[in-house]
Amino acid sequence: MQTPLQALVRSQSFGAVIGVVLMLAVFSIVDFSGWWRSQTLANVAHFSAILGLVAMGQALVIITKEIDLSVGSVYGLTGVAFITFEPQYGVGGAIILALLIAALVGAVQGLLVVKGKLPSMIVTLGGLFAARGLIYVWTGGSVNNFSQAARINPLTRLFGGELFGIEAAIFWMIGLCIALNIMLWGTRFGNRLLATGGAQDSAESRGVRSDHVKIATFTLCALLAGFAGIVTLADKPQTHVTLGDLMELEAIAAAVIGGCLLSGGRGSLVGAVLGAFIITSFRYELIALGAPSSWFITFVGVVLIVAVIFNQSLARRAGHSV
Amino acid sequence: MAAQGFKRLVRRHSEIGIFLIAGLLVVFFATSSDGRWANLYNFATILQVTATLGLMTLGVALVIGTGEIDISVGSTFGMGALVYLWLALRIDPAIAMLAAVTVGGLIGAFNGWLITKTGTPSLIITLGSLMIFRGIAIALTDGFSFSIPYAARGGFTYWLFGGGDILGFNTGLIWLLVSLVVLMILLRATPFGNRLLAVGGSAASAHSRGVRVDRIKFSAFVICGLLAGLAGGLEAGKLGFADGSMGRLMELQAIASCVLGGCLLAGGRVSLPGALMGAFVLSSIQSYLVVMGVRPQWFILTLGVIVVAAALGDRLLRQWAVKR
Amino acid sequence: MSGTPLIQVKNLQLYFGAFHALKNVSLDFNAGELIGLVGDNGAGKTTLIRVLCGIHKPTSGEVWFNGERVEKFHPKLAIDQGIETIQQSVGLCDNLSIARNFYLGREPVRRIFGIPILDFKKMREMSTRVIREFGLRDNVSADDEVERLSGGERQSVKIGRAVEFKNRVVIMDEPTNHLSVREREHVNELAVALKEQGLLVIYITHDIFQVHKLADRIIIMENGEKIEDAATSAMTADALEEVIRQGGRKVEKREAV
Amino acid sequence: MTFKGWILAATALATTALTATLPDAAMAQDGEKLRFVVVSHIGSNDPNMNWLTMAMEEFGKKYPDVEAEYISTNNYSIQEHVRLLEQAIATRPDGIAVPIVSPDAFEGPLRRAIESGIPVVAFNIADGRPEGERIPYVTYVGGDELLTGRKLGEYALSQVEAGVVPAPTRVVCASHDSAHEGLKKRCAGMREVMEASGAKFDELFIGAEPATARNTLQSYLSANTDTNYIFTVAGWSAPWAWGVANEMGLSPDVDMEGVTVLTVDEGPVSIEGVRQGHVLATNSQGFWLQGYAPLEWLYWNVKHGYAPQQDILTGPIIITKENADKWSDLVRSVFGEEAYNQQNTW
Repeated sequence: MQTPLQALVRSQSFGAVIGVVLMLAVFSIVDFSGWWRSQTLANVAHFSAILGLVAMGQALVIITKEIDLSVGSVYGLTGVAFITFEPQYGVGGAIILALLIAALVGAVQGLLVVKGKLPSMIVTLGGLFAARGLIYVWTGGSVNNFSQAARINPLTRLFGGELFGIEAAIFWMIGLCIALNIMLWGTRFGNRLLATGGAQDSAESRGVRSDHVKIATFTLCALLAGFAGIVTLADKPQTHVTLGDLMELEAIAAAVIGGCLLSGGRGSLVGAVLGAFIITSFRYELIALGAPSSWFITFVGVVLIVAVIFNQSLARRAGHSV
Repeated sequence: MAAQGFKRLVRRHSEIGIFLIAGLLVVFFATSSDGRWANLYNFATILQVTATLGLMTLGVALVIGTGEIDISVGSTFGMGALVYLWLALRIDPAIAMLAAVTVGGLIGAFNGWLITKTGTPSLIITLGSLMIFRGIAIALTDGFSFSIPYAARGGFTYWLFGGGDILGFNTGLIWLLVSLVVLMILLRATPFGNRLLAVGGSAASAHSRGVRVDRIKFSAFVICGLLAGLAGGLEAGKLGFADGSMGRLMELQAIASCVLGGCLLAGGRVSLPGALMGAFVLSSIQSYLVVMGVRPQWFILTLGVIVVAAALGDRLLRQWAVKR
Repeated sequence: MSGTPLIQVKNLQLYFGAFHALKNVSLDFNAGELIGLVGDNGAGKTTLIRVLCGIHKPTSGEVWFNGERVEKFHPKLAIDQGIETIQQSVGLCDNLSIARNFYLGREPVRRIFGIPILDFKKMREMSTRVIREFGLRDNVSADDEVERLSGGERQSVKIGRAVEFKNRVVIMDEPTNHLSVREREHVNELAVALKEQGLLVIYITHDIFQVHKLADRIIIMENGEKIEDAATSAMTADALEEVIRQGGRKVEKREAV
Repeated sequence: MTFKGWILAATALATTALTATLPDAAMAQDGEKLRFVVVSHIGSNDPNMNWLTMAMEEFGKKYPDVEAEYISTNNYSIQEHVRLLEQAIATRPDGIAVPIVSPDAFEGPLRRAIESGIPVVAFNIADGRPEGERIPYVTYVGGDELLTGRKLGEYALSQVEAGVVPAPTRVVCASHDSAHEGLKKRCAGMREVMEASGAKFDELFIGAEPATARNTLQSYLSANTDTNYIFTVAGWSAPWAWGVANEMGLSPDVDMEGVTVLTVDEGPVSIEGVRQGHVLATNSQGFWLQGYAPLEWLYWNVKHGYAPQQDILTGPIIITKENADKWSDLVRSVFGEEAYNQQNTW
């Protein structure tokens, strides 16, 4: 048996854990009073939770050795659908319908990848454009408001409210992270998902329907992105057609920083959340230090490259061939 | 019998699909647009767009040929455009272009070096450099943009680098054609090309035959960067203007062009004329929607659907051809 | 056998991550010898020859070639030194034509304005001649992609290539896999012929009876170690097979504990 | 499905999609009709596009012999904008209305169009160079971005003197597109006035994505606690800025405490913000007129040879508590009661 420490070192998220520790240490030195404030931490944690939800879906897709570029648009489409459907179907109905749309987009993309034998990068690139275009066509450039009655609806509060002064999004993220971890490491489906990404041929030779696994994973990823959109808007129902713009880049970056390897079969959901936390924290700290905000994107790029190289060398040290 | 012959043709030439699509589209566009689409001025515009997108696409196709991918080209394009316009104002456009191409090459070398030294997936490294150089491009133009007044443009070298027309067509087209010929010779008729395709087909096999896989990949990234820098410079020369948004999202169009043109993302099979035709088809469709007055909301939706539909159509055509 | 061995391997160790693939292997190979390298799957045969042909760099230990110590390991250097290898799973790129595969890494060129342009005529003619010799179907041409070839035909291309560029050493890794009986005989005759021309031939197989007829010396590997090195005149094939079997049992016991 | 079946289905699908997207292709065949093209950078991601397209519809009702088309980029990009312009010129329209986003980049194609006899009216953004040097368009209809920032700043300072809002200590200009020249100019105008009054000024790129923008803005506000003015250079980002400040307990409403919000545009969001006391002031640059008047001038120019001697400024007009009700009525009458209420996202 491994000790918990050994298990941590060997886990795929170890790099992200080191990253978070280092980052917190550096932030404490350069900006102690600014960083360790409940206001700052609440702000960072709230957005990390939203990005973390999207990044977990992305991580699952990357573990199956595919990639999903459409998450940002799906996040936006689902959020816009939630707002737009609400007057007609009520909060509950709108959530279900919006999530159905997300699942549909994910399933169609999965089908095209698996049955059409197309590279997921191309399919989801098409999805990125198409879903964004749908938002434009549907809304004509302006998204409706969310009525006062709907804002205080218990369901809306359940997804977007606060509990003990902590945003609901954080609880949802933690809950889903636990559930998805159980799914990935403790169920048959999870085992097949890992096998599909690790060695598709071998998985298929053992009777795993890797096509079904992939379609399910794409659907799950889109659902998570869509759910993040709903959580965002239930909290702050003022939105715009650009909802989710460029979020795919941050989600992929978070998943990779968190230890997902594009060679498939390896990844960590906790790591993806930590990756989201790192990205969001950097945004805060760069602004706090007065750097021009366009440097943020440069910085994410640098962190991404450093993290992937670091994670890879960790994986190699652990004896994995990547 | 004819079908059999056609099957063989499709099997041998992966770019047949896109040429067919292009032919059909051109006929459809020309007949359905009442002369609005099919006129010399519009063709010149489409070809100018194809020239810069195409140069970028050729570079990406080479990288895809080695089994890697470069999605940083949009930012490289932007850096090339900024460097070119900044220097063209101050020194000569020829030197400015040299600098723009060099910067492109350096970005390519940065990508290639990281990818081959650390064995990291190129998608992630170039995603990182896409962000890095986009941020730098925006930071460089913080509060202003580079531009050359219309009246101040002149001289042979300015004309030569996209700043003028020849027979009604932008001079950028010359550079595209020259690059196409050079790269086709390079790819099909030199040892380098043979090794490049071998690396994409099976890196292990190429390695076992003594091919220096890392050097080949590195060179492909450098060439890709050079071409993206050149394309950026040409676009800046044409516009006489450059800002931090130049080339935004063009990397996605370039990759889509390659896939439409029959390049296999897994590597080893690329068609440069096909990739170029892919770029032409994308810019033609875009232009058609514009000249027909289609509401702008529909652009991006149509673009998404067409990219996937064309990739699917190409796939099905090839599946049919492989069936005996 | 006089003078220094052509290839000398001293205390070779190779790890893949935590996996110990070669355990302290020392061997001599002489020019004009045909050596059978035998062992079960996973014994380390292929790993060993992949070191010799430059694909893997050893973790420790020395390789000497023709009296000089090998410092850098790369297939290109090995090929330049005259070591030709017929690899089992790698060596051909499916996406390229036979002619292009044939010359991969050492393409003949003509210089046009100083630009090295492939000499297509030479590539086509030479490779066509060789593939005919190795009995490829008549409707296969040198311009066909390797993807279309059957397993045996692919093997023929690899063997033809190695023979064509033979220099000092030819290493054959399971060369008769996928081959028909007649083709197999042809390959075996070839191995002997190459040896008689003064080359070092290393013939890898797990069929001890087949190689015993051909080889001058048999080396048996097991679990990353050399467990036997004997002249064929000194041991019968049956005796050698017994060694392999014993080695196998030893391993099984070890794993059981 | 067989391969043929696939192809048939795909073709059928593509044809329906295309025909559905082509508005009245047959109408264009009518040779008598004039065709004007508006090539805009106000794209599908900008609710202001509605002003222009609605004004164009109104114009179409008045002049049924004119067909007016609106094309635009989806994101702000000069590279793409010039391409659209050239493609629009290629269709040989009878007139073009276009914002001169960058005089240098637009001069070439526009001069060619004008030389070939296509009249051009600039709208929204003028060629800022002196007469004689600038592109020889018929006229300019629109506001002035620098002036927008300046006038809003001046109004704010006047309210400081009146004791309505606190004096600015640090002002942040929250921009959603870091490459957009017009937005930079709005910030620059505001900077001029605010720095002259002794306040610190920052330009913050918040992005157009709502959640990211909120996160960025919140980070800025918690790092720079002396900030007490937020200027959002798009109307739709004003509620985000207000929401963030409100959540942080910074009292963003118009009062003597905490943060004061300024914004732009005459959309329902901006106007309701002013009316409900969330936003100190917004501005109108006369978007409706900018969609309508250029076409009118093109028409008069083509039909009767009219050309105005001067630019026609449609703004900026500062919208404050005093005149917001009137503006609200005006905007309701354009968008309709229901759409107005739906677009009010406060």
